[in-house]
Amino acid sequence: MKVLYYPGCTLKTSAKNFEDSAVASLKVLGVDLVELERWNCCGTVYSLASDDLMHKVAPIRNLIRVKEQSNGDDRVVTLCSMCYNTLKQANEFFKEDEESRDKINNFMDREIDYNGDVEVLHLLTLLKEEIGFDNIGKKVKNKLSNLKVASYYGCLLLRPQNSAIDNAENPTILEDLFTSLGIDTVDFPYKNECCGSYNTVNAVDLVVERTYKIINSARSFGANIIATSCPLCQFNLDRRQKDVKDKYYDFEEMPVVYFTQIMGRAFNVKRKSLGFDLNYIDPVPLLQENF
Amino acid sequence: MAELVDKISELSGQNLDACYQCGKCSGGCPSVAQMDMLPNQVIRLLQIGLPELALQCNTIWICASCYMCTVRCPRGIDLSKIMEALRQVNLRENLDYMKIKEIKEEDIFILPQIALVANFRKQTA
Amino acid sequence: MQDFEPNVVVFCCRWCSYAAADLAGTSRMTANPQFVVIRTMCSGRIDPEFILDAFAKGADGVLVTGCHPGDCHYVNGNYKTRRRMLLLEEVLEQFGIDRKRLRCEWISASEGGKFVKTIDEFIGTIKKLGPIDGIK
Amino acid sequence: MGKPKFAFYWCASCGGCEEAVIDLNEKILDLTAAVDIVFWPVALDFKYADVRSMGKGEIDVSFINGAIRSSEQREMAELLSKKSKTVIAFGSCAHLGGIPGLANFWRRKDIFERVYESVPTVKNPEHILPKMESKVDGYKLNLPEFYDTVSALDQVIPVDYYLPGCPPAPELITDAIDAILKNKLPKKGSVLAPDKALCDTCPLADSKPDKLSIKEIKRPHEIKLDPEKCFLAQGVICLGPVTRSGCGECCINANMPCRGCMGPTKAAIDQGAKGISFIASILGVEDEENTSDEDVRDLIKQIVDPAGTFYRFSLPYSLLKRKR
Amino acid sequence: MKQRIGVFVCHCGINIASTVQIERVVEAIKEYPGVVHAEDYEYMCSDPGQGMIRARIKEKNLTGVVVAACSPTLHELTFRNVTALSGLNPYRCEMANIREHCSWIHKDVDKATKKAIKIIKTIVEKVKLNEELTPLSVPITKRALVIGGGIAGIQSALDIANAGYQVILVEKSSSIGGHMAQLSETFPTLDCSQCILTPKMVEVAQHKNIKLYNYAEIDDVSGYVGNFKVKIRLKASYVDWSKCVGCGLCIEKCPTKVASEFEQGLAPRKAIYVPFPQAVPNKPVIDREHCRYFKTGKCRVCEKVCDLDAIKFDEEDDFVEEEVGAIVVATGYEVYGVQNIGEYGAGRYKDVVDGLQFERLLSASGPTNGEIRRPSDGQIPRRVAFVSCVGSRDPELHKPYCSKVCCMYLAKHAMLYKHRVPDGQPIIFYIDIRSDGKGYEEFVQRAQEEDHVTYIRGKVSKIYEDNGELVLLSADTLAGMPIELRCDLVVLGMAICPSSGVDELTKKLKIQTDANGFLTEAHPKLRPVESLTPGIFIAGCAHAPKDIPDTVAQASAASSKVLEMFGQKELSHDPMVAWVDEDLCSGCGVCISLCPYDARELEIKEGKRIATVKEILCEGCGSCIAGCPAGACQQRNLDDKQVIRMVETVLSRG
Repeated sequence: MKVLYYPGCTLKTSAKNFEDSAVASLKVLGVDLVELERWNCCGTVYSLASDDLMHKVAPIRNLIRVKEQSNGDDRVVTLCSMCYNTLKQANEFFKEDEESRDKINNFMDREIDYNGDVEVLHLLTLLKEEIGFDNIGKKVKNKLSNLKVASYYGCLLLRPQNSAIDNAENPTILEDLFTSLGIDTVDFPYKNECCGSYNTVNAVDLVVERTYKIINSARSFGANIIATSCPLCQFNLDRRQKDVKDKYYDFEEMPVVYFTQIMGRAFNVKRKSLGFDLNYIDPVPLLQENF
Repeated sequence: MAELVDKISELSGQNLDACYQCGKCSGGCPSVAQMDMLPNQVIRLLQIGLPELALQCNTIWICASCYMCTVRCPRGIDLSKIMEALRQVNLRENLDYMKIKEIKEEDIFILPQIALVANFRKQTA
Repeated sequence: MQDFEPNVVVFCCRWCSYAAADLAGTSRMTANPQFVVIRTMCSGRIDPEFILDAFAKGADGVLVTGCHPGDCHYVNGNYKTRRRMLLLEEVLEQFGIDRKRLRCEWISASEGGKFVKTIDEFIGTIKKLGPIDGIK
Repeated sequence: MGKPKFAFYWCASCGGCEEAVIDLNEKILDLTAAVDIVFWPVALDFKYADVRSMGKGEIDVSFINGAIRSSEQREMAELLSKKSKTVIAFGSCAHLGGIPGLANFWRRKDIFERVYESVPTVKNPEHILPKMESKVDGYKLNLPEFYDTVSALDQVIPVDYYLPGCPPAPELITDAIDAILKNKLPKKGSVLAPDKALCDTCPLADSKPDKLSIKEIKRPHEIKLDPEKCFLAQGVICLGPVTRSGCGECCINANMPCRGCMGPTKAAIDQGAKGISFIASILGVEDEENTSDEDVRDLIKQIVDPAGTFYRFSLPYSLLKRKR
Repeated sequence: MKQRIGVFVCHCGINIASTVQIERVVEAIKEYPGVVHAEDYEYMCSDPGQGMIRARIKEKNLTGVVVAACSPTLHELTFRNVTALSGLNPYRCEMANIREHCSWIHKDVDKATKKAIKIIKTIVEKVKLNEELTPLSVPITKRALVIGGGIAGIQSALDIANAGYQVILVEKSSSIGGHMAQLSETFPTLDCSQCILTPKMVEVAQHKNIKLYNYAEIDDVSGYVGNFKVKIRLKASYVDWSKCVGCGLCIEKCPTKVASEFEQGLAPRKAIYVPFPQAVPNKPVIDREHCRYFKTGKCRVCEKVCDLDAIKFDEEDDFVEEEVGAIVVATGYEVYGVQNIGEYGAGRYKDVVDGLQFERLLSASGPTNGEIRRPSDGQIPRRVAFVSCVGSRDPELHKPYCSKVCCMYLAKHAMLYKHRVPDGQPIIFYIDIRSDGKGYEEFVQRAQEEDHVTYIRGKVSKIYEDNGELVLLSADTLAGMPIELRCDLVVLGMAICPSSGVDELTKKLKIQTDANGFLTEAHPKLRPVESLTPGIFIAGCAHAPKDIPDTVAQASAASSKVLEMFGQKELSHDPMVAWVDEDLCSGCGVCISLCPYDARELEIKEGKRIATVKEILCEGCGSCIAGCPAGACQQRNLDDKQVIRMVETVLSRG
């Protein structure tokens, strides 16, 4: 199966390991991620002001690229939660607000008219609904019995309602994936709470507090590793642990990885593709050293 | 100040009077500890016609649009949009909240693009 | 077309949609005024003849409203209406009358808002379609 | 007073109505004995000029069959109207528009386009279409105007009585002539046939179930029709309930359902609308609460060409009269 | 007949007059063909207004009256009575609705005025063709059916029975008593719920005029006001109650335990059981779903221990039919499920309970004998949080309405908890305190002042379990501070919803429900205990959330409505029924298949099939009329001609 794929900026740089591990794991599942040609920035955060149509141009332009390249299979898969959310919300807005849609279409007069008919998918939805977790389970080569994974969803996979991939309060899609991979999971109350997001740029202390709380909560419920699907969550929960440690002397670190890295490891994908060197807290010891 | 409140209501597309001040937004806000005013109080200020006070609090900048309040609000108010509207009113006056110089030097090289772009989009004019 | 003020006939069942229209009034909602309600005991009273007659006499649209499926005050009158209107729609299409000019909607006594929304939407649709041709 | 003067004229129709007069068999001799036929182009050599030269009201009764489709027919109808004391719309086409009236589902240009250009057996590279005026070898030739819309007779001239049927049954014709001769015609505007619908006299009426319900709609050629059983009960659309009786039930007796040629009953305004209403009323949708609009539509789609079915004989006479 | 119609235009104070230019309307209508008089007045429904109509009918010799005012639903009867007083047939009077359908729903004065004129003309056209009618009279069966054996049904049944009429009481569970039987003590008097309820339950069981069908459901309802036929399903109990003396041995020996509904899942019951010790009647039933014999084919212990041979495994559902003249629907409520509240754990946490579960923890006959012990480990909770408005007042995600009783019972819960655990700390999270009953506000004040219940104004945003405690994330909106509270037990004041199954029942009864599934009353103020269907009345929480005093009051009100009906000799039936022009009917029989009431029949008259109308059965829906292929069937005062004239008037320009 081939499916169009929108990477976004961070997956080409500091979250290269997310992209690489996803591409390699999906190959095992017979899925070929075809990168969208001429993609541009998704807009990073969805613009919420009602008169701000300008910032909807970027995500919509990407969806127009999808239309052009799709050969009829009008859908696009994203990995990064933020890209997913921005593209999805822009698309939902386009479906509903006819007037603004006309305005934006008129503004982009060199582009084909777009009416919101591309389906924006997150990789997890594709795995669940098209590949099937049962089939994913069949590809497992490594039993990762050391892991007690706490799934961290953050915000943008679950909210707002029109772009949620799972129940906003009690999501289970990541846990279901890990269970199908034969990995133990732990439930913890902070799995759907914000990590502090972009405040990490100028309000580091806020993020430090969030990270401290989230990691400690996961640990108190028995986790030894955290899995996520957002490069910003990953950065805040992983890299900011250094700052947490500076503030709280008794804090114990915990590795934070992309769910695709765990999946890749379970499929016994080559270590190079999993890019653990980009993770700040080294997860390799937990993921069984010898590979 | 009624005009300013109207503008915020229009920019956010939300009916501010629908809020019955239950405080569920504030109770669940992950970042509430860092805020100098509870989210429901921000709305209260708008309801009673004191938008200029709402524009001055740090709450509107701390809010990172995680939508927790949005999905829980019993009255269906999208607080994320109200916070955005308040930010926009400030930003359109060219008042940046984020000062680039304040980024820690050690962070400049490690911060992911996504953090920087998102932050600039939300907190700079 | 700006000035086109459609002439719309609305048939209401006295138990549900007529009461919904009352409720819309009681709740001081606002609806487009280009319609008049004709009250029947049940949507099942509405003879396709009435609708064709309305179109023949220049109605730009006809809205038939009744109780929600399963909620008919007369057990199953609305199902008969549904069958009649769906067949009538096919015939209208053959007569070159856009099937959107006939709309069937289930509105309960509690749905004042839905009544207004339906009216406004329907009149909006009719405005887009323009006036129905007179009989030559 | 001399013998009453009768005229017969043929507008847009198949000619069956003329045959129906001939079908009076030996009674036609009584007719010719009782009346003077002053105009009957199909049987006797009269010219239009003969009619034009008559005085106002000189004809006692004109029997006009056929719908009005051309300017010539209109002209003749108007002429006869002027010259006659009484006008009888004779047969379905004059009464309701009839089969020719089905042309009202198209426009004149579509009909010409179809007949003179797109029919597979036609070759017309120069796109020659009928014109009202043309020149051949220097001579000007005129054709009547082919109207965009077919009309029933009373939409063109005042009509005093209607003799329905395709063609009218001999009994109805003789009854009508009797009434004329005995001066016992009912009040003007009447249809000279019974007021009740066909079910009243239908030979299959006894076989009708207590509650009619059609679960699957069939066309007559799709099943072997049981000649002893109500056609509706067999799932075949029969327009008997919406159609005036008096036809002699010939179709039913020939094992075919009623198609509606006698037109609507007295209290019904639009035969097609009544047809729609009653067929939809007896559609047997099971478990209707859990049936979606789409499912109902699927059942309804089994009715092939519903407008044509319900307005087979009465389109110009119907409320909407023609396609927009 | 030459029509002389009088049109009376009401200002309704400013309700009509502020949007519709009355003078213009009167001028326009005066000129309309058939209208001989048009006049306006501020309040047409007032005494002087009515007097004016009466006077004009006589003065002007009117043959028809159109009152252009509010909705006919409100005042049609009023003005028809006025018309009748002047000697004109009341069915020659119609209302033109220019308030709800015009002045209230439109803002543009010019357009509203034009529309009002059009509406009035439309109704004038209708009146022109209205016949003089006389209501039909219908006999009454003077027995009542009460559906639901909670406090509302019990009260209603007793009132009617005490007045000397027979009552059929149908209860779906095996005992009457309803939710009230589960309650510990009741606000604001703190009297014991069972002490006040059980005597009434016994009275029902022993009343000579009450026939109780417990463990039974309504299977089908047909007929009409005064003459309903009700088919009742008696569910198989697998116990022959005529033999059983209620010794309880079978229950004791039954090996199967399942969660007790009466104890809200906090204690087990057996597969053969009576729901609670004071049940009326006190006879057991076998829960087929859980019974070991029904599941595996082996066991039959109950049968073996029963000396009276009362166990009947082969019993099947039975049906009885009853004829009644009136029906009271008192089907009560159920509690909105905690599983619907994702942010409070969606039912995963044992120590997050709902209000009814806490009632059982408080109840002296409950699973803890009235000691407050939390379900997870049986510990006495030292700090208990009570959360109000859970699922209520939440139009976005749950129920938009206020459930009315939660404020009061949570105050009671907190108070009773404090009485049982004096060093415990009760905390109530609330948004607003609603205590608008007699003695209610005083009760809440007592909870605060004397029992020191802490009230925190703020809605809890999230609850999660951590290390054996529950963590509540909330805010104190008065202090302006976020709160993270750890406690041992959480009691949720869940929304109250209509009982499940009411949907099906309302379809059988042909009565309406509102958007939330509560039964709709005929008029919110003036006819609050009647449904829109004549002869069917409503009582208790099936209508809306209410407390015990309100429920009992409404139940008695419903009974008095039933008694009002039973006090009459016969009922009158709307004469706007179908009729047949026999000269046109061909006997095709299409109408027969269309009538939902079997009011249409084919008869042979003079050798011809003719479709006839049984007028008493005809409800006037008109679907046979629309379906009549020949136009032979018409409706009195709404025939085809009238509708077509009305449509024409609506469509006339200008």
